[in-house]
Amino acid sequence: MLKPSSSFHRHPDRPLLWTLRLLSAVAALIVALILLFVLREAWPALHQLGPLRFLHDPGWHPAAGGADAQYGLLPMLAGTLLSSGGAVLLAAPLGLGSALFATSYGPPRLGGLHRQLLQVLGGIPSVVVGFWGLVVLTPLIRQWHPPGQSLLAGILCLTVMILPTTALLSEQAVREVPAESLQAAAALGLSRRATLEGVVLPVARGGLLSAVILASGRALGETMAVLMVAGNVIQVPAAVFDPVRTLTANIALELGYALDLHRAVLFVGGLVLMGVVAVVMALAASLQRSPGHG
Amino acid sequence: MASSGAACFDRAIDTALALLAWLVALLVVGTIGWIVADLLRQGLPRLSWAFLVELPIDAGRSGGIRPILISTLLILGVCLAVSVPIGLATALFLAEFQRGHRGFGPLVRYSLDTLAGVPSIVFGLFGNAFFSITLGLGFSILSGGLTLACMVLPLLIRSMETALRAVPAEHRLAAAALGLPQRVSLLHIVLPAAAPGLAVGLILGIGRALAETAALLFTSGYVDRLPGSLLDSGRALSVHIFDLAMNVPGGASQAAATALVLVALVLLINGFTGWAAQRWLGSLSSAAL
Amino acid sequence: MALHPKPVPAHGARRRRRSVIPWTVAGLAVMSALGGCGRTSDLKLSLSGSSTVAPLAAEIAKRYEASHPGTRVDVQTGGSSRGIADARTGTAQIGLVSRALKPEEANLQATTIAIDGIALIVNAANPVRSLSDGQIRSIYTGSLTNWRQVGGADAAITVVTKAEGRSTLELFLEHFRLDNRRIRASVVIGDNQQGILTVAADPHALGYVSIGTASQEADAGTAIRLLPLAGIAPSLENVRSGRYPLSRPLNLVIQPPAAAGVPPFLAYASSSEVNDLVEAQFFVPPAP
Amino acid sequence: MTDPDLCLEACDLSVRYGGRPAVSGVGLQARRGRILAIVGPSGCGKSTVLACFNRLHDLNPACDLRGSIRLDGQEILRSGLDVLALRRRVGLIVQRPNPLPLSIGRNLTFPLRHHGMGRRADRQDAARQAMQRVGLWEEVKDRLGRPASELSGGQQQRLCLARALVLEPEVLLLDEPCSALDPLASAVVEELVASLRGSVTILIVTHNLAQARRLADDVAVFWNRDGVGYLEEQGSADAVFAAPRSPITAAYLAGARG
Repeated sequence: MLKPSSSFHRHPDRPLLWTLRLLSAVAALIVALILLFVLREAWPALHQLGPLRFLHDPGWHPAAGGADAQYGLLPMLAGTLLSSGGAVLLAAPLGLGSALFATSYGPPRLGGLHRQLLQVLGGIPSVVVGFWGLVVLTPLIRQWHPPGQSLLAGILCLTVMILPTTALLSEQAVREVPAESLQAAAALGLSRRATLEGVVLPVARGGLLSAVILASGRALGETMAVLMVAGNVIQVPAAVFDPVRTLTANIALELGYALDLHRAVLFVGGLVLMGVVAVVMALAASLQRSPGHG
Repeated sequence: MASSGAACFDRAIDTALALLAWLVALLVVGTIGWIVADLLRQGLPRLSWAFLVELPIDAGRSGGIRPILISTLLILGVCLAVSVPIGLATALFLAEFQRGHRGFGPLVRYSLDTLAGVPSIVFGLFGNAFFSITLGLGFSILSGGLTLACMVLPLLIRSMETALRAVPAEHRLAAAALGLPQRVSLLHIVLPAAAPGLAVGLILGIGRALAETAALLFTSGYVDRLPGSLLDSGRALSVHIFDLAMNVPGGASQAAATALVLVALVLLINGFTGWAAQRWLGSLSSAAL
Repeated sequence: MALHPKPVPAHGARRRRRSVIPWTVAGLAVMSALGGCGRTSDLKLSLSGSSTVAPLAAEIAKRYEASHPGTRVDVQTGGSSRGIADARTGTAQIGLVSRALKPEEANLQATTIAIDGIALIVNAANPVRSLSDGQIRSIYTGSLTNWRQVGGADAAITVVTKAEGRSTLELFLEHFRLDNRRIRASVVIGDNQQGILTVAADPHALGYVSIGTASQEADAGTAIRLLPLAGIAPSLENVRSGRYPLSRPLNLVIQPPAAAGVPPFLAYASSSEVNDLVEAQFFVPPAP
Repeated sequence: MTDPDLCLEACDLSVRYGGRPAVSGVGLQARRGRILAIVGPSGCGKSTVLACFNRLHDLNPACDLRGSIRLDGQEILRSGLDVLALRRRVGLIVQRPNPLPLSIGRNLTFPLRHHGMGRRADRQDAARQAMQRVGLWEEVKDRLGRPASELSGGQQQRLCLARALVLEPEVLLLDEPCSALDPLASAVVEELVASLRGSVTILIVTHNLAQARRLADDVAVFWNRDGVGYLEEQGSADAVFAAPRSPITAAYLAGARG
């Protein structure tokens, strides 16, 4: 039997292919342009300070004059990784759960409503979420463990920010499971759990991973919400109740007031962030390629 | 006996899962409800028709948001007019022509994913340097829209590619066997079949674009006057909210009211997008002959 | 465009029209917007910089436009350093800067349009009514960590400070002769409003923000209280009279020589004609 | 020089998937207006060969083809051939009905439009005739606007047949068209195929030897050796069924019978 591969025609529609190729190249070009731009802005700092100072300097005092200046980025890198990692760890199962609710466990009517609500959440600006976090969430956390503005608050706000991405895309992925497969599973008398485990999750795996990848990118790049609730103290947190500063918050807090080398160092932070995202994506890609998929 | 035990276990797990799914749903809904209720409490008293059609007064502490609403729609229009064709084309290219794990396709995909993690403020600075200064567009709705287009591209492409891949291969096979050109099969069979999924991508992109603040602060700018053209600076709703909440003492309730308008706008646009996608799908499959 | 099926000749005319409607609407909107391109202003001034100054500058600009037909004044925001940089490169004719110029910026020319003071604030529930300069120094360097040590409740002090580079921070450090590297903070904030929200939400917080913003919020019922500094109440009157020790000028900055149309605007913005606008934004008009 | 009776002819046809040989050295002839049944056990490359006749293997980049296939004496494997025109002349029906995600009516009119039938009324006429030809018209004429996926399996398969016929193909490739259908629906489709004898050249892959006996004018028996499919024997149906030349064929037909 001919494999139903829908890929490459050996004689594809030439004009169509070239149009698509051209527009894809535009998309790729944008990435290159942005990378070049960030590199250009970061160059003075990389050139004058060398990459090691960003790792070794004990603190972050870029505005202090001359020899007193310190440019350690590590605590902020830790802040970024911990807050985003925490948020993804929360949002991924929540997203999957909400997708399962919308597709199989919840009544169909409620499922639609649920999706609508998530779409609303997706359109709420991060300032609003940050504002809510600062006024409502952090006082609650403070009662539990001061000072309230903390890694935990950052994680929770980030979770709220990326939840629409994970939930909506997970739902889309779960819906892609062919009805026949579900029927087949039902015909075998499999329980819903077994169907999920044996049919739904394997088929939807690629889509679910996609959702998590996009959400991770969003979490790593998110600025305002974290800025307003995470406390922004530059330190490697010892507990979830400690305040942290992320790379993005650092850029947003200081860029408006930074001059010359200080400004360039902030862009080095941006570059580091892009590096982190690239590594995360590479990991995800290798996961996607690993056996068991498809 | 063993099998009945396993069945029992299965049932128990199933119940637990159902419970969990409901719990998650309640949690999600509760959080959203909480945030929206907070906004309603603060903003609802300020909302009125006048709020939508008046000019802002006293740095936005009173008056309305008409110019801001119009600027927002124009920025969104520019963003979608640019990002949807490019995004859809790239998604088609990746989904239909680049299925392997090697070569040009994965490279594009990988770089786009990386783009998704660039903080929005860096997008803002890039847009400012490239569109506003290098291309000479200045602080304008055009610069802002183009910058947003760059920002939402990864999201659009990823989700649209997923939607396209979900279209069963048999459809493509059937169309090919009938001797239909690939162009026709993509445009008339694959795209409509993927329409609901494409709409999800579009909705995520629109939500992201409307919610964006930092990228716009440096590109479409801060001017709260009615824009005369796409080359004028115009303040977006999210920038207005940010300014009222962070820089204008006493602006919190106006900020909440503006946020409510933004949420309503998101709902409206999402509703329209979903409806249009269904309609498009429907129009193709229900025409009789 | 690719989203929509190719127009089909002689078939499905109804359907075709339907799918074209959104694009027609969008196109019309774009065209009508572009149509406005023809309308030109005789003179366009652009201002950019400090987010503290921007709302005030935008209000002044509106009034200036109304009384000077044919002139357009666009205000952009993004921070004091952006104001300096844009004024230098000519990206904007006028930079907005919320501090006095530094020695290395002596080649620029500043026009003060308002004065802003900086006040220490605590939560309204905090029984502490005043702190000495020494106590403040000790709290910010981490040698005093509990309100009990300064006559308050037995609770850890949440020390709120501003992010590196902010002009409020620089002024604060300079006044208390502190080194930023020795500051031990629990929360680092950006804009004033974030500081006010933080202190209002935390009964044990201590922070410092713009007096205008703080007194307006306190009057509106936000749970904060302004502390006197060296016995002088942080009020707009005391800032106006110069008795209050912690204040900063809000400046419009240009790189000389001034471009056409700029001097009249600078004169207008620093004149008494805009005093009501300055006060409406809770700043103090400069001494004439 | 060419036999005017000969419609489709494969010479020394070999197919490799990703370098692995799947079918080798097949030489097959289909005569005009006759029905050629292709039989043999699973995995001997029957469907693979069938799909080559309208170049559907082009869709799979891993698939590599050697040899020659001629339609009316014209080589169809050469590059530069108008593949789309070829596929219009050579229709394909697969095992599982695959209606397009369109309405019942548009499943027929849509391909017509893109093969240049300009007037809407013409298309509607052609569609109606094709549906009448497969006996579907009476069943669906009131719901032409409904999605094709709402039809039953047998109806869907007849719709696919009508969709192929509406393009007036010279050759029809049928890949186990009845195996997914119930006996009743299967009988209807089989009757239809029989009724096409004389007007269309038909190649039908089937596992059902009884069906092959009922339908076929000619028979080709495929076999596989070490996982590579090849043509064991071909000839007129009477000859092959009555007196198979190859012992393998004899055993297969006998085994299937017993």
